[in-house]
Amino acid sequence: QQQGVSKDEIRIGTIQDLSGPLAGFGKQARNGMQLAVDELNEQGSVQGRKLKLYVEDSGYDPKKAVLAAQKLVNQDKIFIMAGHIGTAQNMAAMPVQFEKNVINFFPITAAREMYDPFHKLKYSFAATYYDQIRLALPKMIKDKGAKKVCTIYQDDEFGLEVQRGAEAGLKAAGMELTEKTSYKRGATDFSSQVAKMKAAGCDLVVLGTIIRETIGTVGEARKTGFNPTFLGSSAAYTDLIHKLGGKPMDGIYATMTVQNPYTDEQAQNIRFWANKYKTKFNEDPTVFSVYGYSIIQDFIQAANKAGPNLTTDSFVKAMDGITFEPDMFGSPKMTFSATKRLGNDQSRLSQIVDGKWKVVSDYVAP
Amino acid sequence: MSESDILLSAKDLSVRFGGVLAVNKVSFDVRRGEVFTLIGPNGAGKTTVFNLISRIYTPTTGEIVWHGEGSPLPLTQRAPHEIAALGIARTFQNIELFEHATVLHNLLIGRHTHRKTGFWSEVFFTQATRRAEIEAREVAERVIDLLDLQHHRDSMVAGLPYGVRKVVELARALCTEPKLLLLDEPSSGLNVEETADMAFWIQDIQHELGISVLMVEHDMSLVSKVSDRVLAMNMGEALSTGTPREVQSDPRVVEAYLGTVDDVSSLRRAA
Amino acid sequence: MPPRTREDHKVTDTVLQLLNVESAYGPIKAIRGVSLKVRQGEIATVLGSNGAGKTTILKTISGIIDPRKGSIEFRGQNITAKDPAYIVQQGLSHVPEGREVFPLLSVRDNLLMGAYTRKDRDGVARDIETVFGYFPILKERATQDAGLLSGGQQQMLAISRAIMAAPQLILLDEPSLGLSPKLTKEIFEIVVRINRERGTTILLVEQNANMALNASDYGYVLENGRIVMEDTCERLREKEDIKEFYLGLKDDGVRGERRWKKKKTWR
Amino acid sequence: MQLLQLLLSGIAQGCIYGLIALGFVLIYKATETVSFAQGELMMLGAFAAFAGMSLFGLPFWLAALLAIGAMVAFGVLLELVVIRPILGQPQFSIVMLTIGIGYVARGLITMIPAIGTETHTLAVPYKDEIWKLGELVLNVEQMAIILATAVLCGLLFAMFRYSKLGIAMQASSQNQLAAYYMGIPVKRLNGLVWGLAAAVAAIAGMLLAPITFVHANMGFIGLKAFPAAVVGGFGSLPGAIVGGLVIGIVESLAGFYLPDGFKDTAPYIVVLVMLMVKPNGLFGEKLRKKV
Amino acid sequence: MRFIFKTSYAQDISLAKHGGHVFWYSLLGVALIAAPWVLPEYWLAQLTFVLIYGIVGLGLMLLAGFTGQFSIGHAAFLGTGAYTQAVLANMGMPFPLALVAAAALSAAVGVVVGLPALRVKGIYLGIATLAFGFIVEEVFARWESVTGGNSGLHVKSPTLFGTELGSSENFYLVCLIVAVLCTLAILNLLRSPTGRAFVAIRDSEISAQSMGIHLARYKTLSFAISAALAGLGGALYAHKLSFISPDQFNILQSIDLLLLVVIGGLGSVHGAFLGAIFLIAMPQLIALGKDWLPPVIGQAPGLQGLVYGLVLIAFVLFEPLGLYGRWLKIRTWLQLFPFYRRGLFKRQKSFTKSDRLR
Ligand SMILES: Nc1ncnc2c1ncn2[C@@H]1O[C@H](COP(=O)(O)OP(=O)(O)OP(=O)(O)O)[C@@H](O)[C@H]1O
Ligand SMILES: Nc1ncnc2c1ncn2[C@@H]1O[C@H](COP(=O)(O)OP(=O)(O)OP(=O)(O)O)[C@@H](O)[C@H]1O
Ligand SMILES: [Mg+2]
Ligand SMILES: [Mg+2]
Repeated sequence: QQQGVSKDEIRIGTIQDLSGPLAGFGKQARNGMQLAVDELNEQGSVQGRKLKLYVEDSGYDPKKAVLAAQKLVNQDKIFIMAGHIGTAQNMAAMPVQFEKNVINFFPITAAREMYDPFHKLKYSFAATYYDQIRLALPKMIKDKGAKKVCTIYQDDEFGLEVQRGAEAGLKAAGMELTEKTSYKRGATDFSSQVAKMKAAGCDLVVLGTIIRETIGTVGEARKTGFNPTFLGSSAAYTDLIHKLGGKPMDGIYATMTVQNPYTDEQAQNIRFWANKYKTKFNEDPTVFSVYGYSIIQDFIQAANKAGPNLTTDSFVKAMDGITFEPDMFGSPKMTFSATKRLGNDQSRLSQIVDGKWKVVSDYVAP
Repeated sequence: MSESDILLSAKDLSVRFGGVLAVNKVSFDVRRGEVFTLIGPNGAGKTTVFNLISRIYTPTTGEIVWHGEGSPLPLTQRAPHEIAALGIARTFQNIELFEHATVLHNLLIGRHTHRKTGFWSEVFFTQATRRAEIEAREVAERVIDLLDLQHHRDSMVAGLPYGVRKVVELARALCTEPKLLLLDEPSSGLNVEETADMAFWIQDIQHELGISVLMVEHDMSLVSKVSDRVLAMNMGEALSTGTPREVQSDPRVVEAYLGTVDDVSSLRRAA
Repeated sequence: MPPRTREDHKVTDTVLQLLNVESAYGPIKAIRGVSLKVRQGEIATVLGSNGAGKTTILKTISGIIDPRKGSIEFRGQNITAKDPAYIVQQGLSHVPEGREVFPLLSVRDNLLMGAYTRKDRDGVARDIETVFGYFPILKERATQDAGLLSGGQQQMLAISRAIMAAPQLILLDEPSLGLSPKLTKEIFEIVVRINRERGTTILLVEQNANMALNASDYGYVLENGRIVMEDTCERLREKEDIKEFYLGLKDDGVRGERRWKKKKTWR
Repeated sequence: MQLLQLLLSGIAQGCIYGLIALGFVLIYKATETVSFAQGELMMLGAFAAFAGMSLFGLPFWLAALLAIGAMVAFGVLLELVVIRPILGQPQFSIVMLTIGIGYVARGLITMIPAIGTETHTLAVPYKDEIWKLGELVLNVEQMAIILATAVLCGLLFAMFRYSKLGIAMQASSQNQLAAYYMGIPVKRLNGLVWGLAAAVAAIAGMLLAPITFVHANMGFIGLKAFPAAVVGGFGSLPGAIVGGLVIGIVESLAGFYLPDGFKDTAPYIVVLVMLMVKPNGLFGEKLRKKV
Repeated sequence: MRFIFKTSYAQDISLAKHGGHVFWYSLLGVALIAAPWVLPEYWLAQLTFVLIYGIVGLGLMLLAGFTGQFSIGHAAFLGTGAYTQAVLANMGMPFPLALVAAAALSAAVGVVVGLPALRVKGIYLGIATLAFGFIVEEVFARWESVTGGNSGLHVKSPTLFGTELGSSENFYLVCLIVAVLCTLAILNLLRSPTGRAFVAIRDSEISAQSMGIHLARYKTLSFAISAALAGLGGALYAHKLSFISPDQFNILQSIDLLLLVVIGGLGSVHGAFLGAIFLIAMPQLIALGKDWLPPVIGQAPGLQGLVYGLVLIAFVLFEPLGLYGRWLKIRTWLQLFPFYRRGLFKRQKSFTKSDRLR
């Protein structure tokens, strides 16, 4: 008997940060997932089964993530864990899941550990920060004719991945980092870091920053008359950057995969989706809503492919050789196989132009 | 008086706090087996002398020498916690008990300097530890008996009346089995009857337990009853030393400390 | 002046009246049904041995402990279980057992806090000078932290602080605690003076029964939380029991007996 | 020049710490508790101002005044509802309470749909303005903080030193029982203290908002203000400012001249060194019980 | 009400004061031993965490509840133990040996932290330990060659003589044994001179000193024992989580630990475990409870923090003595039944005095 799958129901578990530092993202991801689940349940089913979403709160704390995973896996008996947010949280929760043969499906973190080292039950969809920057940076250097590349990064796994990506990208271009500086999560003052980069004469700065830090760094730089090219990762690709940062944010670049779903978007289907989301949850969708939404969409596709006898094994089999076509948000095409567990490592470049993100390049292939 | 008679001697003690010269060139000896009393007006520096002996303060000048056993030992070079181990125990003017513990517990803490067990034997609570505990308890019980504290043995100190706490403090000091006992105003807060008890206890401590006592006290009846010698202080300086009677009749002491009119019924006439 | 009796006061009214007051600390009853009266302009005293509940009575009056039963009236107003701050504002001040100064405030600030409920700045300034007159050492140490004073000096400060409130009624809990014999006498003189000059009513708790009975007009004797005797101080002084237990006037033969204590009963 | 600019931004950042530390010291001086909720009060103040400006469209100054007023009311209410009932219990209970209050405040704000989980800006009139002094860049937002810190510190200092109220607050923290005996309305004063602390927090929150933005977790910056308060000596108001400056400057210089990672640990290293050298901070007096 | 007729001093010393104790604690022991066979896996995992946190709580209880030294950086010791264990276990050191090493190293770190405690008190000590916690966390993050830095570290499952201890049942039993041993050790300490010295320091340093207690030695000792227990807990924690990273040992963890001892009941050994139960069960209860709430509230982010805070506040307001205090009252009530008098547990008015003078 497969846990989490009954005659008419599939139980999906997810762990989000609903009370910690990433509560905003966690909530949006959950809403996106819920939207997709509700849509499916209204319109039909997966092989006669409705979906049921079990959400737990980790507060971005690995210990709580373990406890939550234990509850989902052993108490709620979920079939699959989808869209779990946070690197350390996933790392801590995965052993609990794997012990019970529960798949870790498309966690919302762009860390390489989500597919590497290989495990039968790991599936990842997000181009890693490492790859994003590694691939985007050489192109950026060429376009801008940059001579001195620096980086400022958050002093944790996320920031380090960006910084490593930058180093790898520079190596490809035969260069080295001129200056690297870091800050601790939650920092609000970046003056000395900016001063350091300014003193080093950097003309391209890779931002291993998220939201407030991006704005803080760029803002401080603009004030002190330091105007290099800024390149951020998909973590910085959110509408908050220009909403909060205002004018000084114009011109910064970020890598991304799915487009931000502006409610007044040109593309009609995105606009329609965004407004639906807004009606349901009374707030604007963001890329995290899209992540959540897409994860469930992709799950549905795979589960359908697995056929009426849905088990962990049949699901894994179904994921072999599956292809997820680009969706309306512009995600890249993803393929999986028995050994390839990252859907796609490519990303696009966006730039803030007149207070809004604009896609400025197609997927950068290696 | 021979050298060996002296238990503790203070020479030229001075200590200054900012502008206040709290103790100024005070010298005295406490002899073995005697009750030696410090008297003096408020703020004369009596408690400060105690604090110097128990190393809470360091004297600006002068020294204190302990003639407990073996060669004389300058106390000023000892750390505060070593004083108790030498055999000097004290009570405090404002009562410093371990409030959130029972009376018995307080007394057992008094046994600390006699601790025989090591850390690991305590962790495993070996037979030796058990024996040591029972031994400590026996000593504590003897003190409880002596001071009539049976009734309060298991009460929390925080709830005891002022007078009982004073006695508990004395009991705790006795539990260290000291050679010299420093008592800071043992009778304050006690009524006449209780003060009389205190006098008996002090005499018992002196004669039966063979402990020397250095005492600060304002109740002259108690002072005359128990002290062998008295030192009167004023403004940090020693005024005179001698038997209680001698000192009490010293005009300077009367002037500064005792007051001239002795008839309390004057109060009624003041109307 | 002939000894005053209770009857003399018939006309003057009662300042403080306790009726059947019962207070407890958790399960321990400290006073059980205490009733007492303090009349305008008199000095009343409560005698009792250790743990009899004297302090508890005073604490109950000034609202530090809420009584379980009974009522307390101050100047015709029911102040049972009222907030202490409110009670003090009605004109009552308390010299607590064990000094209780503000250790990190200067002596002068301590005195000012005593006058917290007063509005008349000039009066306060005058009274500061008055208490400095009573206790010159306080003037000398006016800027020193009160916590660094000697025990007796703190006691002087505590008494002065209560005087600073210019109250109708002062509760004094062992004012002579830790004072030199000379100062003890002076304290009682001051108490009597304040009583006579300002007409301040005083309720006094004191171990030094001799002093207390001499200074006071009326006395109560408390045993185990109950009032067992009350009378004018004149008459109390004459009672044999009082002489024996509180004034220490008895032959040594009787006292000697007590040295042979009964051996312990526990074990 | 480089050094000067670094010092300048260190001072500005230091004033932020000092400003928050003022709140800690205020509560500590008046009640001897350490409030872990000060950062959250600051956050609430900033949100209140944000609500005034964005939701009700008020002009900045009006919104600011209203926010301060609202926070004073909130502080008083807070004291009334949760702190007063356990007044007199060991101080540590109250510290725990403030931690609880912090959780609740963060939780409540986060729960507000569409607002709580987001980051917002406060459109202060002087936003993004800079003054240039030769090559030096002066940030108006930071200048406002420096000014406000100095003024607040002066006011609070005067209150504690010279006013009867301020002395009474200290008195009731040193010996509550005696304060009651003196007729000091300890409870009412306590309410006042919390109101004041909330006001200081609101001011800090609004001044900080342009720099750190308004979001549910903005109060965590308070963790850096603790070292500031300790370096200065916890019970001293000028100490809080000086401590803040020390921390700010050290941080700024360490960030520039020392390897990565030192900037964020520098305040804590400073505080440890400080406690080794001067256990009571720069301005804290050495206290010892007299027995 | 039970009246115990004592016949020897030894009776006062023994851990079990009367037959009832023996009976109830044996029952508890049997239940705990039987747990792996009767409890569902989820609950067993919870129980394991309770034991682990109970051990850590025991350490902090000794420090805060009995010695009166508050540490706001206890997660640092937890982390030291966890990393030591992880590194040693990954190197193939046998489980018990690694455990001892983890405890020892944490104790050593505890001694270092104890040093400022000799000079500073109260809030200053709190901030000193807080600062120390931050620095240690930074060390975990920076010392990449050993700790794996921010990427974290995987921990091999524990083995003893070739036997896997990693399964939930086995590991639960391991935790149970360690917890019982630690508790006994602490109880023994508390009834001997060392424990009394701790209490003395808590209540009055000056008179502790004048009773001959070496303040520096005992404070350091208290820190060392406390840290060792935290380290032991950390070592078990590392295995239980099998993945550790620096941010698991941050200030929030330290505050959680403080909450644990306060809610459990400062100054009681029971309190450490009751607090641990609270700490682990609370988020779970909230998670369970929120399914019952209307989705607008139940699904709102931040709910967990809110409820957590509210419960904490309620605790401090209504039961400042913690869970253990509440238990004592219930027990007394039961024993007195039906003679319970109102006002028996009425909280007395109490008044604080400056902590700055101690
Ligand atoms: N730590 C200190 N700092 C400043 N002054 C102090 C300190 N300790 C004592 N003094 C001062 O030294 C003087 C002597 O104080 P001490 O306590 O020895 O008096 P005492 O003789 O015991 O008086 P009492 O009979 O009132 O207890 C007092 O004036 C007191 O103010
Ligand atoms: N905080 C407390 N908790 C529990 N019991 C207390 C407390 N305070 C006093 N008691 C008890 O109440 C009774 C009366 O105490 P109280 O302090 O009123 O006595 P007293 O007459 O003032 O004694 P003393 O002369 O020693 O000052 C005593 O038996 C005492 O044990
Ligand atoms: Mg003295
Ligand atoms: Mg009394």
